[in-house]
Amino acid sequence: MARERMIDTTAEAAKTPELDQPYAELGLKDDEYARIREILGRRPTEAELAMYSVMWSEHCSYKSSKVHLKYFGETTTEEMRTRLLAGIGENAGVVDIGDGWAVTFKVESHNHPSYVEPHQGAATGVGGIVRDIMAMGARPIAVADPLRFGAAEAEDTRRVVRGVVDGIGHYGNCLGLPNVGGELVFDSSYNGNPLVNALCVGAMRSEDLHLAHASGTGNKVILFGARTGLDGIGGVSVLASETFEGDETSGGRKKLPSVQVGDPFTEKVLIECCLEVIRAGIVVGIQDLGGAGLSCATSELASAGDGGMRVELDRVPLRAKDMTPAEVLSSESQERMCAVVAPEHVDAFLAVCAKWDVTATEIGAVTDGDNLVITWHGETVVDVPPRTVAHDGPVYQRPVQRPESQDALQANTSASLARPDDLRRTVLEMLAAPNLAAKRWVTDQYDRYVRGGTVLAQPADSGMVRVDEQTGRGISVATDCNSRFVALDPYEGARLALAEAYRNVACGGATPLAVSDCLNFGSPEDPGVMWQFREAVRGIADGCAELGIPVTGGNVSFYNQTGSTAILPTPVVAVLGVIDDVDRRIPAGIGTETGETLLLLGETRDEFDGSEWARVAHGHLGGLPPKADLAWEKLLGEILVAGSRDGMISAAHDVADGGLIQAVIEMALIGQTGARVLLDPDQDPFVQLFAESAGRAVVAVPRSEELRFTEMCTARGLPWRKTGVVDAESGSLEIQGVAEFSLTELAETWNATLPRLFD
Amino acid sequence: MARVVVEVMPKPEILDPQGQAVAKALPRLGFTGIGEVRQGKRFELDVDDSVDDAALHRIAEEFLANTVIEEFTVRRVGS
Amino acid sequence: MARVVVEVMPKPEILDPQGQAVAKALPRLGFTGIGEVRQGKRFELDVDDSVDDAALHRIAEEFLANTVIEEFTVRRVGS
Amino acid sequence: MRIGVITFPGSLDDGDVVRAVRRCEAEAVPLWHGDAELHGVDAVVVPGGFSYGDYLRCGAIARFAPVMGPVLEAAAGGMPVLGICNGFQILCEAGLLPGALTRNAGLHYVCRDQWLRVENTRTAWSTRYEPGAEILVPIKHGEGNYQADKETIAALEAENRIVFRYIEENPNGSRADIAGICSANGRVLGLMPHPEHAIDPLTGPSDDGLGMFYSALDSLVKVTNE
Ligand SMILES: Nc1ncnc2c1ncn2[C@@H]1O[C@H](COP(=O)(O)OP(=O)(O)O)[C@@H](O)[C@H]1O
Ligand SMILES: [Mg+2]
Repeated sequence: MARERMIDTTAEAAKTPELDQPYAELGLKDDEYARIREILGRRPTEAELAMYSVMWSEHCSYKSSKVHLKYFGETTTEEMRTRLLAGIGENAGVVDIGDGWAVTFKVESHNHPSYVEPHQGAATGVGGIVRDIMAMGARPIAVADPLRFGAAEAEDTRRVVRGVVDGIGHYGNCLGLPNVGGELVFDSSYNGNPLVNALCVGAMRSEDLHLAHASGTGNKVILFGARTGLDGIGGVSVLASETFEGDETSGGRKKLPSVQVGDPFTEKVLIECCLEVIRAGIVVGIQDLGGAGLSCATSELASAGDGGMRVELDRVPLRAKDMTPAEVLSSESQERMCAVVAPEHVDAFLAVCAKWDVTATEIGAVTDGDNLVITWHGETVVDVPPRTVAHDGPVYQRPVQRPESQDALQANTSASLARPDDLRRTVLEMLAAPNLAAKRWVTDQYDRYVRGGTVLAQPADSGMVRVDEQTGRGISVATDCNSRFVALDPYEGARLALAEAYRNVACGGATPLAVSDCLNFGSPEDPGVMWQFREAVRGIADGCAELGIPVTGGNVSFYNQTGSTAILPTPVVAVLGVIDDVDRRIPAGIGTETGETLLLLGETRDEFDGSEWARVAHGHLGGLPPKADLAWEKLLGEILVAGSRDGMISAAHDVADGGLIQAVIEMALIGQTGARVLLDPDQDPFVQLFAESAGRAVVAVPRSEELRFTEMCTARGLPWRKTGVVDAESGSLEIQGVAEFSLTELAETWNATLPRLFD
Repeated sequence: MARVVVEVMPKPEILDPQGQAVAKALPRLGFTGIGEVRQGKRFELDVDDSVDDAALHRIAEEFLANTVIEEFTVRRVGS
Repeated sequence: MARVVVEVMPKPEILDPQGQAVAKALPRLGFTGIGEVRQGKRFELDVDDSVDDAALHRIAEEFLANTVIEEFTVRRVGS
Repeated sequence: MRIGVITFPGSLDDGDVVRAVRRCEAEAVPLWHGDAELHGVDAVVVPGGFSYGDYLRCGAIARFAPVMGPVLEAAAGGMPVLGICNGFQILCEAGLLPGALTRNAGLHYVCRDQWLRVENTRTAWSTRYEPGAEILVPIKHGEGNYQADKETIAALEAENRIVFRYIEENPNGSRADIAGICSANGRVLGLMPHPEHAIDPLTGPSDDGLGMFYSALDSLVKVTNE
C-alpha cells in the first residue's frame, strides 16, 4: 500500500511542477530535460522520465550519428532500391531474392555487456538480433558473429574469449540456428572493450512481410514471452533510489547490474509461436523488445500506427516483487515480443501461445487518440505523444575534426621495415599468428548443420544456406572489416571492408545484393572519432553506390574504448548475396580434381602498410591502406559467378590478411590436398607471397576449362596469372624455389594456436 | 586435509531459467505443492590444512562464482 | 512454506570433468593446496507444508538426480 | 512405411529427420510431445535438439512428456526406436537404454565431422552397413560423454550392443569410445552423431547416414513379411 501511494502520476506531476528530478543521473542533458518539459507542458512523471531517458540515449536515438547516416539514404539510387522491400528505418532491411522469397538480415553489437559478463552478454546479443528478424515476420535461418578481442596473449582476453564464444554457441545452438560465419580478430585496442557483433538472416515468403504497425482503433496489444524482471534496468534504478531514499527497506533498490540473463529455450518456442501466428494471418503488427524494453516497443508501435495507444502496465506479468512503473517500462528482460491483434483474433492468438506454453497477456489497445497513455492500477503514469519518444529525440551536430596525428600515422609507412630473408620461417610464423590461425577452436563450438540447409560455412569465405528446397535457391553472407586499414584511412578502410565482404560472397558463387553494417567506434564526443565515423560512413555509402547495392540497415555502437583510448575504428560490413541454385556453390578447398590449375585473379602490388605481416613481424601500424578499386571488385565478382554458373571453377578463396600464401595454404588444408605454387621470377617473392593488395582471389580451374576461363578474364580485362598446380599425390605444399612444407606441418601450425591460448 | 563446500546460487534478482524449468515441470510429473525453485552449483574441495579462509574466499569469489550474477557461501565441513 | 535443499553430486566412480577442470585450473591461477574438486548441483525449493518427506525424496530420486550417475541428499532448512 | 518423428518444445533436428525419412521414400509422421498417441506409425525417431531447454539434465524433462508413454510401450513390443543426440539422452533418461550422457570431457560443445566404426550390423537400424564399415557423420553436442558403471559397459561389450564407436579421436571422453548403443533386442538404438545430417554431400560431410533409415525400412518389411 505504502508503495502504491508513492507512484508518480501525471496528476501528481501537474501538481508538483518544481520537483527535483534525477535526469542527469539518467543521462539526460539540461536542454534535453527542458525539451521534455516543453513537449509535455509539465514535468515528466517518473515513468515518462525513464522512457525518454532510455529512448533518447545514444544507443536508441542515434543522436550523434543521425546526421551522418542520412548519407546512406542520399546515395541510394532508385535502381539500387529495386530489390528492396524494406530499408533503413525498419527493424531490419528486407530484400527480394526471387522465387517469391524475401530475406532480411541485420548486425547488432553487444559490446559492453559482453565485457562485464561475457557469456550472458554475448548470448543475449544473439537473442536480441534474432528477435529483430522475427519482428519482420521472417524465420531466422542463420547467424554469424564478427568478434574482436584484446591482444591474444593479454591477461584478460582468455576470460572474455571463452565466455563470449560459449555464450554465442549456447544461445545459437539452443535456438537451432546454424552459425555460418563471422570474424575473429585480436588487437590490443580491444583489451578493455571487446566487440561482440551478431548477425542474423531470416527468410520469408514475400507476402508474409510484416512491418511493425499498430493501426486500427480497438486492436489489442499483446505482450508475450518471458515475464518481466529487474534485469538490465541499470540506470533506471537511480529513479527508485532517488525517489525512495535509497535503503532497501523503504522500497528503494541497490543499483542493479545491467546484466541480462538469456533463456534460449524460451526464445526458441517464441520463434515457433511467432511464426505460427504470422502464418495464420492473425497479427496486424509485431515488435520485438530489445534495448529499452517496453518503452521502446510501445512508443515505436504507437508511432508507427495511425492512432494512439492505451496500455495497462499493471497487467504485465512480473518476475520480481514491487516493481515500479518506471522499472517495468525500462526492464530489458529478454525473450519478449509485442503484437497488435484485431479483437476477433485474440482468442486464436492466445491459443497458439498456449500450444507453445508461451505466456501471453493483453496489456492494452490501439485508441483513436493521439497519445500513448499508460496506466498503473487505474492511474495515469504516462501520457505522451509517442513520436516524441520514439523518433523526435535530440539530434547532435558533433564537432568533426581530422586528428592532427593522422598525418604522422600516414607518413610512418612500412617501407623502412626490415623484410625477411627466411621466407619459410615467415610463412610458418604468419600461419600461427592468432589473427591468421585456424578458427576451429571457435567454430567447432557452433552448430553449423542444424536446419539441414548449410552449404558453406567456416572455414569458407562466406556462409551459404539453402532457402528453397525445391529450387535450390539460397543466400550467402559474409562480414568483414580490417580495422587497421580503417585507422590509416577511414574512408578507404571502410571501402576495403565492403570490398572484402563483397568478394567473399562472390567467392562462394553468389551474387552480392545488399549491405548491412555495425559501426563500432570510440566516443562521439571526440571530434577525431567523429571524423573517423563520418569518413567510414561515406566510404561505405560511396562504395555501395559504385557496386550498385544498397545499405539496408545497420547499427551504431559508440563509446568503445579501453581506458580513455578509443578502439581501432571498426565498421563491420556484412554483404548478403543470392544464388539461384546452391548446388553450384564454390568450395574453398582444392582437390576436386588433381592437376587443376591455380590462378591468381587481380594484381599484386608492394602493399604492406597495415598488413598482418607488419603487425606480426614488427608490431607496426602506419602508412596508407591498399588501394580499393570497386569497379574491379565488381568485375571480379561477375567473373567468379560466371565461372560457377558455367562449371569452370572448382574452388575459390579470396586473398586478404596474410596475402597469397595464406590463401593457398588454407585452400590446401581445407581440401586436404597438396599443391605447388609458382612465383613470377620477375617479381619479389616476399611481395608476391605476403602483400595484401585488394581485389584478388585464387581459383582452382580444371585443366579442361583453363583456356575458356582465362580467355574470359582476358576479354573482360581482369588480370590473371597462373600461380600453381593442384598436386593430390604429394601431401605437401611447395613454393617453387622457396620452400616446401608437408600438409601435416602446416595443419599442426595452423591449428595449434587457439587451443594453446584458450583451452 | 579438510573438506570444504562452496555453494553458488543465482542472485535473487537474476533470471534463473533452470530453476524455473524445474518448477514448471514438477506439476506435470504429478508433484504439487512446490513453489519457486532455484538451481545453483555445489563444489566439494579437498583442501590442505595450509589453505586459510581468506584463500578459500578468494577461490570462491574469483573463480567458482561469477559474482556479477551469482552469490556464494564457503563452509568447512570437517575432514 | 518450508525451504528444502536438495544436493546432487556425481557418484565417486563417475568421471567429473567439470570438477577436474576446476582442480586443474586453480594452481594456474595461483591457488595451491587444493586436491580433488567435485562439482554438483544445489536446488532450493519452496515447499508447501503439505508436501511430506516421502514426496520430496521421490522428487529428488526420480527427477532432480539421475541415480545412474549421481547421488543426492534432501534437507529441510526451515521456513 | 510410416516413421514417426517426435517434436518436443526445443527439438531442433526434427525437420532434418523428416527430410531424411522422405529421402528414403518412407512417410514421415510428425508426432507432438503433448499427444499420447503414436498414430499407427511403424517406427519412431526421437530427434536432436534441446528439449525443454535441456534444463536440469539433457532429456530429464522430456522423458516425462505424454508421448513417451506410448513410445515405451511400443518399444517393449519390439517397435524400432531411434534416439539421435538429445533423443539418445532422452531414451537413457527414460530407461530404454542403460547409462547416461554427461558433459563432454573437454567441457565445450563440439560440432565436427566424425568418423565412426559400425560394430554391429544386426540391429534394426544398422543392417545396411558392412560389418566394420567406417562412416563419416557430424556430431554436435555438449553432453555426449557416455558413462555407465563397469558392469554395464562389460555387458554392452559382451552382448555386442555397442553399435557405433568413435574412431581416430574420441570427441567427448565417452567410455569405450561409445557413440551409440542398442537395447538387448537390437530394436532401440541411441547415438550421439547425427545421421540425418549426413544424407547429401551438399549439406553434410557424406550420405553415410542414410543407411540407418534404410535399415529400419528393411527391418519393417521383414517384420511385415514374417
Ligand atoms: N567468430 C566467428 N564465428 C564464426 N565463424 C567465424 C568466426 N571467425 C571466423 N569465422 C570463420 O572462419 C573462416 C575464416 O575467417 P577469416 O579468415 O576471417 O575469413 P575471411 O578472411 O575470408 O573473411 C571464415 O569462414 C569465417 O566465417
Ligand atoms: Mg575470405
